Amino acid sequence: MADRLDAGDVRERLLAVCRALQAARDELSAADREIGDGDHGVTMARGFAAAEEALRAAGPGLPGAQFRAVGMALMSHCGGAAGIVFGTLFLSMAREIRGDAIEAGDLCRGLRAALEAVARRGGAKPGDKTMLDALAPAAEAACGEPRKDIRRLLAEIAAAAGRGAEATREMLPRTGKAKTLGERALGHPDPGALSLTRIFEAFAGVDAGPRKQGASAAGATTGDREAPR
Amino acid sequence: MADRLDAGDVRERLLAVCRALQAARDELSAADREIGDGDHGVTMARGFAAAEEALRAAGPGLPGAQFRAVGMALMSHCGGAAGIVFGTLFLSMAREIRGDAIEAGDLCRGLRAALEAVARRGGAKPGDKTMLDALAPAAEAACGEPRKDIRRLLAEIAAAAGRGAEATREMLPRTGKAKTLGERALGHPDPGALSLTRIFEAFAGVDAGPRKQGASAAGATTGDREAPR
Amino acid sequence: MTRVKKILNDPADIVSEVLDGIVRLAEDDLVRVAGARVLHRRRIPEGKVGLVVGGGAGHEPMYSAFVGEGLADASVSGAVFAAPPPDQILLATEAAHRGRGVLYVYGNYAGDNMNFDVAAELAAERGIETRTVRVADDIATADPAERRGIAGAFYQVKVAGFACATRDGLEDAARLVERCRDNLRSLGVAVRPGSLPETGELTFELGENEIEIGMGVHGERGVERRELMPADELVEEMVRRLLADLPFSRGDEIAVLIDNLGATTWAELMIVNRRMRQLLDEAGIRVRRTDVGAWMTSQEMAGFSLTFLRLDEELAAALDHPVRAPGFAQGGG
Amino acid sequence: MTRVKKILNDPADIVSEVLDGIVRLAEDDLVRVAGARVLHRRRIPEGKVGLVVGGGAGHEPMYSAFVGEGLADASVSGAVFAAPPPDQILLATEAAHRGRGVLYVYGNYAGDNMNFDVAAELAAERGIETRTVRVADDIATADPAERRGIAGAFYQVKVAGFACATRDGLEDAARLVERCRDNLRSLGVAVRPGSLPETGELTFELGENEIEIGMGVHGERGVERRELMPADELVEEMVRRLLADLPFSRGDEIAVLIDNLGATTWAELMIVNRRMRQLLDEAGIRVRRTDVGAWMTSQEMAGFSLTFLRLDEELAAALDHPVRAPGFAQGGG
Ligand SMILES: Nc1ncnc2c1ncn2[C@@H]1O[C@H](COP(=O)(O)OP(=O)(O)O)[C@@H](O)[C@H]1O
Ligand SMILES: Nc1ncnc2c1ncn2[C@@H]1O[C@H](COP(=O)(O)OP(=O)(O)O)[C@@H](O)[C@H]1O
Ligand SMILES: [Mg+2]
Ligand SMILES: [Mg+2]
Ligand SMILES: [Mg+2]
Ligand SMILES: [Mg+2]
Repeated sequence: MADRLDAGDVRERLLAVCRALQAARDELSAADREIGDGDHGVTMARGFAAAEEALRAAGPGLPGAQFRAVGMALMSHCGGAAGIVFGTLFLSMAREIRGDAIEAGDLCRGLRAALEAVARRGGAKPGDKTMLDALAPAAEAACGEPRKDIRRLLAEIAAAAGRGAEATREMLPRTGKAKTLGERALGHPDPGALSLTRIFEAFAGVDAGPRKQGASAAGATTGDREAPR
Repeated sequence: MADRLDAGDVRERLLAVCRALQAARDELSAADREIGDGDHGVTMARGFAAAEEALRAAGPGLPGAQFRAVGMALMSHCGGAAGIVFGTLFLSMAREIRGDAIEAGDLCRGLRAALEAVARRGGAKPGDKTMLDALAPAAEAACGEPRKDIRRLLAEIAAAAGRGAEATREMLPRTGKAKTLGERALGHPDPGALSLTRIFEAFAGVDAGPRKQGASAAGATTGDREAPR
Repeated sequence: MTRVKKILNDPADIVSEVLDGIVRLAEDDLVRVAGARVLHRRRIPEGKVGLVVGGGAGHEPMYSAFVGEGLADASVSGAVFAAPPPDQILLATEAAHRGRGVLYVYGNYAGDNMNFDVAAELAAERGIETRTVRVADDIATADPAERRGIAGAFYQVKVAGFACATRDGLEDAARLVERCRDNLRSLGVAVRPGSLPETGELTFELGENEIEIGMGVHGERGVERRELMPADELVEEMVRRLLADLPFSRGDEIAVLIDNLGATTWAELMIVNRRMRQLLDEAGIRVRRTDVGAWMTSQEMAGFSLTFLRLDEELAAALDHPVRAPGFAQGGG
Repeated sequence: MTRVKKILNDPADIVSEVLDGIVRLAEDDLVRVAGARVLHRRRIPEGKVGLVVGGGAGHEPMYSAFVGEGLADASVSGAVFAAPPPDQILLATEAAHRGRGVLYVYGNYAGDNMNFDVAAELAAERGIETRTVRVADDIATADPAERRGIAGAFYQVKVAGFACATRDGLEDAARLVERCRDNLRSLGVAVRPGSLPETGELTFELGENEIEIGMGVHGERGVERRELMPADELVEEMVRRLLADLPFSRGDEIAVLIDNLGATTWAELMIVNRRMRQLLDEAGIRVRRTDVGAWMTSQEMAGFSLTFLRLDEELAAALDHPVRAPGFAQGGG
């Protein structure tokens, strides 16, 4: 039972996130075509390709610095709503991850800070059908029972995000490009909430892969994975 | 054996021409789509609708006046190359049809005058893949053996025009909207030559009807028709 | 799905090549910041209030080509349909700043708002004061705070260009632009979809006989999907909604923009103009000027939008003020 | 065949409604001859050489919307893609005549030529002298006498407007316009077809991956059907053909028109402009002005044409002369 992720482990997990979000391009764009402007997958793939490059260019480093590198790359290269939202997510977490490894407490503080920062930046609240609806339950999961095995915690965070994403199907949009849709948006999940789920899944080492949209929540099981080192 | 068409007969035949060219709209436009700009049928239908109206508005009258009425209507309402070409055709014939009935000699003089006038106006010659290639053999047929039954003569004129139209398939365009086409125009008949064939067929009382383009020449048989009065 | 055929090189280079092409239309006036998606005027008078406009690419000539004398001092472009990131906006801000602060004018979308807001914070850290007046003219949503910015940007950028060229202070300039925003209403209709140039895929689907009223310029759905109807009926519906919204009333003087979303013929827009003017006559509303063109496009989407701007003397003067920019044609073409 | 969806009323009324719509863009300046497809300026100075332009409808804003100060005195429109009949041309001629004769400028097509020639004879019978300078800029045919008039009309009408406004006599005006015609070369390319608005049918068909170089503005076939190629390669091919044709040579100064046939995005035209300017730089040819827009359209055909006009001092001055007409926008929009 490991209670921390060291710098090398974090690096591998972040690289896995970068690859997963590039692989999810078509799934995410298709979701955005339903209730947005159809570019979310392209935007995320662009940003995470830049993040992957930044991680590789920077080489090994402290976990917080790695999160910062990803956040800066997303901020500068995604564009769109997603760039700020996901850039802010990683940068907020980076500020809370101070040591040479990530512990459960870092995840709790980091995700809470991210939740607050994204909500402040974009003016949306949970329930508005955005990625906040996946982020809020994820933060809650991270701050639940303390002293848990951290890999199991990561999987639970991913599962919580997935359930949150699934729940956005039933929400009416109140912000972003879906807002004129009103009831026509019912039944479709929020693309950013899906993205966040894919991020947590890949970070947890849950093999998500491209899947049917409807399966996203159910697919986020708690399966552990050995960290590559 | 009738050797003249009286005014009433001419009127019915001209009305039949007006109806036939409106009915041929799609056939003629399809032909123009192959080597021109696709509007020949619309243009002719518009002109002959106006001609029909003019004939009805004018009521019975001398044959020459009726030809003039058709020619003026085409001139003013077709537009395009066809308006001048077919307007000139009817106006030239009108000038040669002077009495209270049409005789073979009128047809010969009228078609020759038309051939000359159209060639002068448009600068094209037989062989350039225009309606002149149907008009020239029609004029020749009209001026052949004298003292023939005039209805048989009309059928022969129509048949000659049809053969001429068919022959335009093998010609290279040298004028009009087909001229850049060069060899790509081979195999397609000239739309105006088809129109002229339909005009003569309807005037002769040959039931042409809409038919496959390839059948146009062969279809122009010599079947006589009793004039309606 | 059939790819929509276009005249492109590597799709990854679209935005960059378009910016280079724009610069070559007006080399004496325009410069591109090397490696960035930022264009700016070569000569910006010292002490002038700066104007930065921008947003996602794909709506050309809006916004990138609206830089020039009497218009924006700098523009910043994102990728197709994606707001530009903050560091790019900051570059444009620095290029436009001449000591009196910088006004931001762009469409009210969550993505643009957040990116420009971050840029504004970064600018403030560098001592550059900014103000923001978002275009929010699309009446397809009921709540004005949530309204998207569509073709009305044409007028709002024009007014902002005038305000920043003639007013002494940022606040003063922003106030006139806010008046423009508050008196600006637009509504669009889509008849056929456009496509994402990177992939060639259609941005939405419409049935053979369907149109969508209120369709957004990124292909976001509108207020209502309807059966194709005669032009006159469609115009009646659109004008009715527009007039009721502000509301515009008898005696008002307005400027009218008929914006081509991309592939609609100019002839259709004239058929629209004919009926629209009959209706405005009946409503007792005077049209001071009409601008017809494809300014805020959505790739080759077919459809158009109508924009009404209620004028006062100052706004009218702002619209008449001459400008010179590669994407902004005076007159009706 | 799927009907192309459009914003129309009764298709039979298209041309008439479009003309009414144009008049409403410029009511102070424009009048329509009741019941006719003729527009003319409200005030034409006595003693001015008259200018009449026209042709088939369907290419809007060309020609009907090119009436105004500094441009045509009257326009005459046929049905879609069909030359106007002589009696309509005569009405336009009479409307434009102010005692000094009338210049005809229109595209070189058999139909237009014959109709305008008949009109000229009718005008002569009424004591109105006319001269004709046909637009014949399309290099898709080898023989210059047989060349079609395409987007170059934009410049030729502009030069004619200047000539008729500033020259004392018809002959003198015509000579300058002839110089424009002789130095004007265009070449188009089609990527997707347009449709006949009356029927909704496509004007031609192209394979999924095909383009046609030299396509005419009525959908007449061009010089060559080719596979879709990168924009840069296409522009190289077109510029090569254009430069070789006049030929244009090192040191020449030209005006360049990039005309949108209808549904091509402005962004694509910028990608074209970028490569075109690189090639002209290499060839040592100076570009004095670039006009980008959808002026000579072919319904919603996608594609564009490039027009090069070799300038001398007088032609350059003619292009710079200000004009005011609903379809003619100065600048790049
Ligand atoms: N105000 C906001 N707060 C939080 N998330 C937001 C907000 N606006 C948009 N988003 C997220 O961004 C996603 C859309 O991203 P993307 O499609 O890349 O950007 P855009 O909407 O600019 O095209 C949405 O699905 C939503 O989750
Ligand atoms: N110079 C000419 N002389 C004789 N006939 C001509 C000439 N030019 C065109 N035509 C005829 O006109 C027909 C085309 O008519 P139409 O399609 O109505 O006009 P447009 O070519 O203006 O679209 C051609 O098929 C041809 O027979
Ligand atoms: Mg999106
Ligand atoms: Mg034709
Ligand atoms: Mg977007
Ligand atoms: Mg035609």
